[in-house]
Amino acid sequence: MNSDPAEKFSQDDALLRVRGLCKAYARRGNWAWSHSRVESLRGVDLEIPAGESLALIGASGSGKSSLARCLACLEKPDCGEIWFAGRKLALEDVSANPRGRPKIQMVFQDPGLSLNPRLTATEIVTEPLLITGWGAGADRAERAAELLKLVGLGADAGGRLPSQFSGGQRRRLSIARALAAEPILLILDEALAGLDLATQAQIANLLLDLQAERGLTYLWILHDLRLVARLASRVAVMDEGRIVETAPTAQLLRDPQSPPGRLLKESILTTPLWIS
Amino acid sequence: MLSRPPALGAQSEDLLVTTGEAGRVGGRLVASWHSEPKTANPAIALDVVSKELITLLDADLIHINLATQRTEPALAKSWAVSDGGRRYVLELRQGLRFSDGQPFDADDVVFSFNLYLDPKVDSPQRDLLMVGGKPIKVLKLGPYRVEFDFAQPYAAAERIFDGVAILPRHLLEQDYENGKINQAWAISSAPGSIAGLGPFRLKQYVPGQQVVLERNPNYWKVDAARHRLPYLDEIVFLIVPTEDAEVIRFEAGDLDLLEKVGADNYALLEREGGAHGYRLFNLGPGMEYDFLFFNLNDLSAKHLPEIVRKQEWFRRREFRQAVSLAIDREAIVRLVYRGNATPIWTQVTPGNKMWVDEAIPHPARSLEKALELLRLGGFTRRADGTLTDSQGAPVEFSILTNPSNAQRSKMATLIQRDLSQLGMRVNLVSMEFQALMARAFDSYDYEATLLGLVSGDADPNPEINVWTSTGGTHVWALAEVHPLPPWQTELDSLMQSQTALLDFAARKAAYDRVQQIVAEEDPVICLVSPNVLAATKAGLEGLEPSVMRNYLLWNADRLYWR
Amino acid sequence: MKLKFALLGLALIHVLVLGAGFLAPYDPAEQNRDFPFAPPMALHLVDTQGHFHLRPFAYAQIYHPESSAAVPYEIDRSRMIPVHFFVKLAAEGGMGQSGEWRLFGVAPPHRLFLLGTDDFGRDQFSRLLYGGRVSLFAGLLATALSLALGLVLGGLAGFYASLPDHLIMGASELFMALPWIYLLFAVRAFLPLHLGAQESFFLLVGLIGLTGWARPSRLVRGVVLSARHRDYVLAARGFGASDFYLLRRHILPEALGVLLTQAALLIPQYILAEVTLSFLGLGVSEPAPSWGNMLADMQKLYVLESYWWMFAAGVALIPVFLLYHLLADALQQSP
Amino acid sequence: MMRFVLSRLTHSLMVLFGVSLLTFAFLKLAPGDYFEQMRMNPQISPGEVAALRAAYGLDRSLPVTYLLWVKSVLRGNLGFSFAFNSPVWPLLKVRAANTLLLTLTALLGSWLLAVPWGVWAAARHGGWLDRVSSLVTASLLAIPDVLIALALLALALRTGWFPAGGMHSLAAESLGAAARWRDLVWHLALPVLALIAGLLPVQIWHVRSALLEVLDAPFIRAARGHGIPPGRLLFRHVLPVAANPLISLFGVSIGTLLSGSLLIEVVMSWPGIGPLLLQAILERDVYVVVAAVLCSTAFLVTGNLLADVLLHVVDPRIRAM
Amino acid sequence: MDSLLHVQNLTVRYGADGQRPKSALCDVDFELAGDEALGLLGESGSGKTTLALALLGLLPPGGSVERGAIWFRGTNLVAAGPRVLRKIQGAEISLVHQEPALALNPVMRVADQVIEVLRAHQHLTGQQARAKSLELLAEVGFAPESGITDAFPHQLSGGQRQRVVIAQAIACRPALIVADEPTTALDTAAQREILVLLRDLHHRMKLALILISHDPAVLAAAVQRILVMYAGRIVEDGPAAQLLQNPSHPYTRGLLRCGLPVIPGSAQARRFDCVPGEPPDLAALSPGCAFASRCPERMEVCGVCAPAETRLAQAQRVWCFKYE
Repeated sequence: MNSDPAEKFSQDDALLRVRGLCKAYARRGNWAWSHSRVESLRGVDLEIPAGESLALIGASGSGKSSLARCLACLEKPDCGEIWFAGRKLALEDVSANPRGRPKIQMVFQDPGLSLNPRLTATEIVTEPLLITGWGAGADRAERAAELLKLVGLGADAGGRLPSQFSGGQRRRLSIARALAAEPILLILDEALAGLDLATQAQIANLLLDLQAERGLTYLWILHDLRLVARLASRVAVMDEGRIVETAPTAQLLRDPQSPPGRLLKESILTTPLWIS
Repeated sequence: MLSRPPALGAQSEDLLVTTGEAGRVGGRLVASWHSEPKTANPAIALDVVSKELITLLDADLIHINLATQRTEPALAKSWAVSDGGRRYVLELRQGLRFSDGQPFDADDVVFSFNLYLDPKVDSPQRDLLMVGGKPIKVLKLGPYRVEFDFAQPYAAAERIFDGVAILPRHLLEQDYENGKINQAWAISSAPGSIAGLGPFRLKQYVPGQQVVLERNPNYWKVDAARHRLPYLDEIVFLIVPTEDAEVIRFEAGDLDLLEKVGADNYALLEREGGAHGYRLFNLGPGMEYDFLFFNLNDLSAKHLPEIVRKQEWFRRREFRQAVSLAIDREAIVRLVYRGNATPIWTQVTPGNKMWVDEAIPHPARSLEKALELLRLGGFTRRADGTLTDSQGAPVEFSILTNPSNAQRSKMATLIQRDLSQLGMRVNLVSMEFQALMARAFDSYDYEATLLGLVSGDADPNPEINVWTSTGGTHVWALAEVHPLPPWQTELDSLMQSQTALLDFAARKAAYDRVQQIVAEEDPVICLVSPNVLAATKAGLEGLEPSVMRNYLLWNADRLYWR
Repeated sequence: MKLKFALLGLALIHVLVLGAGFLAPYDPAEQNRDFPFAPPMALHLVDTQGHFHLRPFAYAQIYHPESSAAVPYEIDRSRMIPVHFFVKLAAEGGMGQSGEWRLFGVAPPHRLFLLGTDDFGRDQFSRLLYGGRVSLFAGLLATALSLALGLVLGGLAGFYASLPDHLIMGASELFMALPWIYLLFAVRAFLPLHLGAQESFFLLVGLIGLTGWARPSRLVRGVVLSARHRDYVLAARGFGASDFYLLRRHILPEALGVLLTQAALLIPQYILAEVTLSFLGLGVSEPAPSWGNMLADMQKLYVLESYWWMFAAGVALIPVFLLYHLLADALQQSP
Repeated sequence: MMRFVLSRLTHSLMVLFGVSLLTFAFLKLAPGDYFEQMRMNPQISPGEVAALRAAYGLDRSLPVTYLLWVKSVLRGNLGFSFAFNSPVWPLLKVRAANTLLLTLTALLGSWLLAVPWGVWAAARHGGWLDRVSSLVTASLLAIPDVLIALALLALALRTGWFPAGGMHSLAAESLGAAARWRDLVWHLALPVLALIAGLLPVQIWHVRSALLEVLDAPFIRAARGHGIPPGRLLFRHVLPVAANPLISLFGVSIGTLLSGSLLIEVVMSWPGIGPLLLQAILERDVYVVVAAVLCSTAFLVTGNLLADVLLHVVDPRIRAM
Repeated sequence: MDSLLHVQNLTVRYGADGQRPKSALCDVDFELAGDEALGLLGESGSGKTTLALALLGLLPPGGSVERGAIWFRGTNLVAAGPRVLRKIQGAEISLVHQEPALALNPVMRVADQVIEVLRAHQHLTGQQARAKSLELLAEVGFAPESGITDAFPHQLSGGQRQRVVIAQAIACRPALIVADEPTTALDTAAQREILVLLRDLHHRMKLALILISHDPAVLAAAVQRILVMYAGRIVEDGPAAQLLQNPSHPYTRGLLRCGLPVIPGSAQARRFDCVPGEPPDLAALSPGCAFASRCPERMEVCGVCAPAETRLAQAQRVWCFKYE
């Protein structure tokens, strides 16, 4: 990590800067005539300073996941620029050259879908190392064990399959895999959704600890504003493929300026409906 | 022979009066074919079924009686030979009419022969009508008299006329002149457009299902009681693609007769026949025989070094003789044909009563003698029993068979085992028929082949192409070998000379010598001749079963239901 | 449980046929020309007098070649043939390996035909065991070949979509439509005359296997098309994984379930395909037995009507098919 | 829809073109030709055979032959049968109709049997009835089609319940329309049964596994929770969803309509395309084979198209894609 | 209190072949009045869903009621045959599933799915059923002209699908609706809508409601009384307001600490302080209190035997040695 150029650029400059990002999907199946384009991102501008926790909120279908995928270089945006750690990402070759990829990783929404059910925990965590050609076999195994321990999975976890873990443990596994690629920016796409409160709290704690330990920058994608309040320092509200409002969390929760922001605030289950 | 019954026919109809008891008129006979007839046109018919159909629809000038295997008058009521056997003048029956009612005369005969001989028509019959490499000349001498000129004396001249169907000029001349004769008389043509002089005429063709023939009202034969033949109103041929299905349908009563049935199914019918009152016919050995031959072609033009190496063995008489001696013909008769076959050592089967040479020896199977012969031929046996040639190479070769012929495949398996007792390693290569033919006749890429041949006629003349070195059916050596072995030279001259010998005894002597050479030299190793087996329902009379095709239906005009 | 049962059963059957060289009393090619179509001989422990014998025995059969009965054999209860265990094979002809140990046998000149004989008097029991080798392994290998081809081609088509997809799927449709019989003729034409038992076995496997990739490839393609968009594939891409890595590690294993189901359906089909191939002369050539060519014998009316024991190969196939069926079922349930 | 159908049609044409080309190539590669069989006849000279080959254009090279054939196909002529000396299409037409009658009936019958059977086996999944059903289907798989056909014929012979092959009784001509129909149905019974016995095991397997998958789905549990009775559950909820793989299978089975019954037709003397094709294949009556293969491919292509359209109608999810 | 449902000592075991049996429910005992809204609170694996399925007689294969009874309007559902059950399922007790996307038939139009339920229990003509289904869909907020009635499930949003499921659930005017985590799969806006809808229906239709959730905030929004479950057992039972403000059981307390009351102005990232550890393996429960291993107030007796019910003030019950 020390030799990475990302370390060298100054703190006042944003770690990630996005300008005018747009992306449209062609929807098609077997049916040639049913081509249609769904504009998912319509010019997104965004900046994340290093070490910050930014939460991206918005109704479903507002383009959050699409933005996350473009930022994690999983998809190629149609237009716009992404600057990361002072370097402009060439959008054409995001999938080529594993070693030269930017250190942006993503933790997926549903680990049930993002962990291959046929691979053991060790295999899953080793995957990024294997792909980037990191170390020898034994080194990788050792590193995998370290990572599993880091996210709080027991010593016996390595040989188990995803289906043999609980929901919370799968989240941990997912985080361990993302960490294996030594990211600077971690995109957490609904990483806490679908968990019991207790587990949610545990995972959130884990992520907060990791951030504190390693100086990671987080881009949270969340739908529960109660979590936003606790986890993010700044919030960006997305609506219909654009970012319509960015503000410090407290300010936004107190007094959202944009209509989508207001709508989101209203939906928070604060006042018990019944007890009153 | 000439007779003029006043009761029948308006003008002078030269009808043929048959002998034998009179039958009952009427009824329908249901028979079967494995495949559909492809055409009713004798000029192009190739397949057996079409030819069988044509023998029922059409008639020839001189006919071979399949029961006696001798010729007898047909459309020609008499003939005269002159010019040392080079000129035949045939007297035709007068007043006959085709099945469509139109009259028949010498013009039809001349038309028919010219059509068959026309190189543009490409009739498969054409070769048959070439004598001494030249076409027969046909001349009309009068309305009912025709002259045929041969380029050289021809022993089997009378037999040439058998099977040459006389066509109605009035129906086909137009097509012939327009160059469309090959498209005429397809099986799907309207029945009314087809006419002949045979006992039946086409009534209906249902594709894939059946062909129905009905009585030809103008047929030119009557029985002793002056009833016009044929007796049967109709013959129906159902298309039944396999023999097993035929047997089942025969047993179910759908079919009235099985013209030819395999030994296994015959045994099945024999077992159940008593209860159903079938009439089973075991006619004894037929004209068909199975044989094994080695590749003796001159392969210098082909690149087949492996086979050339093995030809060193195949060309040794001792080798071929040893193989012949080691084959258990009795086992073939017993296991393949359930006893319904006869072992043979030369090409003429016991079914060919006129030409068979009784003096041919029937050596019993003997491994000792075979091994002795092999030793003389320079072969030795290793300690483990493997036979090796003088170079020390093990004797191993393959036999081609076609899987569609179950009997031959079985035979091959027996031979494989027989020869293994000599220390020969035999591989069986099974290949469907066309591919096998292509190897045997075009590429010569084979070592040994098991085949069957049917003589279409009892006479040796058509066999000339089999036994002379230049013949097209000289299967074991189509690419001629130089120099010819002395026995082949002798075969060539014997076959050539017998064609011109008009004296039967002299011809027989020549042909006996041919048989002897084949038995001694084993260019083809003759194995067995299966019996002709057939079955009919009880009540069908007038049958004169023949060992030649059409076994039961050759005299369909005389068959009747009791 | 189910899985174990199926695997055990299949293993047992395969061990049985692999052990043919010891379990079968005779060489499969040995002809007993004096015993064509002999019926199966029952083993007894108790004789006609009611005496119990520790050593199993069979009664001799007398062949009446002149009899017109369907099965012209008569059991001679006065002649007992005791069965011996661990015997040496007697030398016979040029093919039998003399001196081999066999599990059981009877003293020559007697013969023991547990499942009767075929038209050459060859022991059906021995042929069944030896033939199973060819058929079971041909079915297995041919299926493996088909599935491997289907996996690779279907995987490529599903993964790359667009042009490769069009090409491969077009080809698969072609393959399904083509008249195989012709290709087989053509192939035979190019082959050398001599094919040893092994070569013809691999030829058989190759031919059967090559013809069958179209269906599995289409199924694999379907699976791959959906697997391509799974999150874990996306995640691996996020680490910079190559296409090959994704296919090998994540996408193709997904198709495993489909393939196993296909295997359970294809293996029986392929074992029986040899019946057709024998018809074309492309099957296992004589005198080697296979279940396919043994069943082909049954397809003759007189055999069907008279010699029920010739169906032994068919009966042997039933448990094999059942077990494969069960195996696929069990594998389907435990993804 | 139109565009889809059009694009599929062009694709289909490509497939047909490919099939015809490859079939031709195979034919040329396979040894021997139609006139090879004449060589065994001692009465026909090799020269005569060569002349016939030339007359029928068999001496020409593959590309030339193929181009000539394509030209004649474009003029609406599918080729010429050497054996019948007549155009192929009329030969094929009549027999194809008979084959379709047979195979369509069998297809219909087998689905009518396979669906309830598969449903029944799936409903009793793991029980002993399911096992018995597996045993029956495995046994059916173990018997080659031809053997089934032959055994049925032998049975027909012993019992006299069914005719022993053929399509009509000889007396059919003289019967009234109703009796003729009855006669036809009577003759159809056995070959249809033989075909069904071959089709059934695989179909049952597919129905059963498709059903098992759906029976496990949460929406079926939900429907049960709504108190929907079992019969309605099956027909209204399970089957429509389980139909997708079955529709695809159905589409594929249309492709085998022409070729699937070949050997059974031969054994049972059904006057369909089977005996004609088998003989044409063995005799190398090239154009008959090419035409039959082409027809068969056309069926396959149509079947796939039909399945796609059906899927589109049945499954709204596909429509949305 | 007029009791509609009485669950008596219900014990359910799962024992798929070959595996160790799991006791998914153990001596669950509670009553429900005909107009009551009851919340079930607990982590996943605490037996909430098993209870819901048991109430509808829909236990998956391998699951069986070992002892106890479920009395519903005088019928013991545990002992009832399939015919009797079918009369009750969907008609008198209906279930709202967790995942509306999976609970709807993918190839059936929305209105038809509602009609299916109606026809399963009522004899209606096609037209009547259609009219009724439109009425029901209107009741859950779909105007007939919205076109949603003829849509397929995949064309709807998560919230809309859940409304359809609810329309199915109320189709036959049941006496009890069991809603199993009906909002978990939804985003916050839809979550709120559905809760409001359920509460309204409860009021308007006078039906009993059992709402299952792991989120106290969800329950607080919609129910009067809460049962807290842990490892298949009820650990606390009481009126919602009281239980949420003043939890007694250490587990309830821990759980509520994980809850996320919004504290405006305090946007600092902060660690959570709540129940540590993971829920126990139901197949290998030790004797004693199931929560003992995670309990911050564990006593020696907790590891020895299971605590019994202790009644506290105001209809609150708790199962904990602290109060014995």
